[in-house]
Amino acid sequence: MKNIFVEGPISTAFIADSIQKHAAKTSIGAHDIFLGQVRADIVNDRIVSAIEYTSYQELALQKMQEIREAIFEKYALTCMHVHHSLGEVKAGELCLFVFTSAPHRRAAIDACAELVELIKNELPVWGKEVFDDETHQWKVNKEG
Amino acid sequence: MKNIFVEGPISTAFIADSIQKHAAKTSIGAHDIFLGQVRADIVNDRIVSAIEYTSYQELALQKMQEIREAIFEKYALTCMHVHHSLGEVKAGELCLFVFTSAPHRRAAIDACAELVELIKNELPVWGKEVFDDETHQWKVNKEG
Amino acid sequence: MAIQVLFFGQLTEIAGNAVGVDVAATGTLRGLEQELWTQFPLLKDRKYALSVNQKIIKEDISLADGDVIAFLPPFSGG
Amino acid sequence: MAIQVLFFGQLTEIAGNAVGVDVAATGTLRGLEQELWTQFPLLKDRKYALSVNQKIIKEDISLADGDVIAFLPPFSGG
Repeated sequence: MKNIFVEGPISTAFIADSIQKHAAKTSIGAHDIFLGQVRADIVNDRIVSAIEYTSYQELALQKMQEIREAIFEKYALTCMHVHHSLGEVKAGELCLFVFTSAPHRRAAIDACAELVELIKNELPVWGKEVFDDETHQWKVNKEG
Repeated sequence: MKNIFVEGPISTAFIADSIQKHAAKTSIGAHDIFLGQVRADIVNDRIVSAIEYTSYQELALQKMQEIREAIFEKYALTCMHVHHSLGEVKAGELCLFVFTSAPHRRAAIDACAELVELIKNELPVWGKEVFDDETHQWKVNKEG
Repeated sequence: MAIQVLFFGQLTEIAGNAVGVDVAATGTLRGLEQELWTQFPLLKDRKYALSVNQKIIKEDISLADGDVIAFLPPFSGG
Repeated sequence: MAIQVLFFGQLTEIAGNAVGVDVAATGTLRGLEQELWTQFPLLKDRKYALSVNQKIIKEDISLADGDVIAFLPPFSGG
């Protein structure tokens, strides 16, 4: 089973490298990439300085495998890559990288959007929003 | 008026740098990126080795300005960047980079998808598909 | 029989990361849940799903020795 | 009066990149189009839009000295 988790933030160098690797796949005409970035939200005068992510990894990887198969079944994709941070990701850093590639744009775009929803709704991952005064609250995922 | 055109292919280093520049904008929670890549399509035993792009630039930049304003009007975006190649882009190289950022994912994803359609349908840009035997045909944009 | 129980997300603040529970040989998932409500009263009012051996289980089922149960509060990845 | 005419995409293979055209002082866009069809007969069967001074124009309009007309075949960017 493919591991989607990386320790800490996702670097832009890693993203560039991932894109570059697809240059040899010349049946690809379209890539779509979604990136999640930690927001410095303000809650009652406290500012979110980081999110700490934890997961039930065994269940998450199994669920991700099911999602992967369902997406490949539904869309004419050439490939799909998902990376999610664990541990601390500071405000302004990247915590999620979803990457779909296909011969034509419709499949890449639709698959990427659907993957993002499935990852947010179905993967057992939890975010703890840590404030600048070291208090925290647990992140709640909402639509959009 | 912002120039969206770059000579030759779009590099992954340029993409990484563009993403990195948004780390300081900590109201952003979601980025969506669309990348167009030149496909090595096969037509009657000839393989597309490159696309040569030309544009009516004065009209294109004016049209892009209108598109930009309409998209900012319609979606709660933090920023939007579009880069399109001119001249030769070889198979496997990137010719289009559309990048939207927003506090929440729905706006970034929907704006990016709409921008890609508008760019393909409304910008005066033409692609000449050059085959490996040096013959060519003019690219035709289809849905998806 | 010995059952391992895992807690995630905000539930770790109520119950820690994991506890081992010894339940009767005829134990069921909902019976175990009730036992844990007694042990950690704040748990009862929280929203969560339960998994048994990495499968989300909505109904009641019988437990077997060595089963791994997890309390999963609403997911908030991404 | 002097009008500049630009051709793009596949139309450059019929008419080159640009021509200067001298039209009567009462010239119109559709009149100019007809003149160019005579000059470049293959142009007539092609699909294209016309712009005048960087605005797409669908109807007929009067032309003025110095106007820039462009023949724009279907776009294929991206």
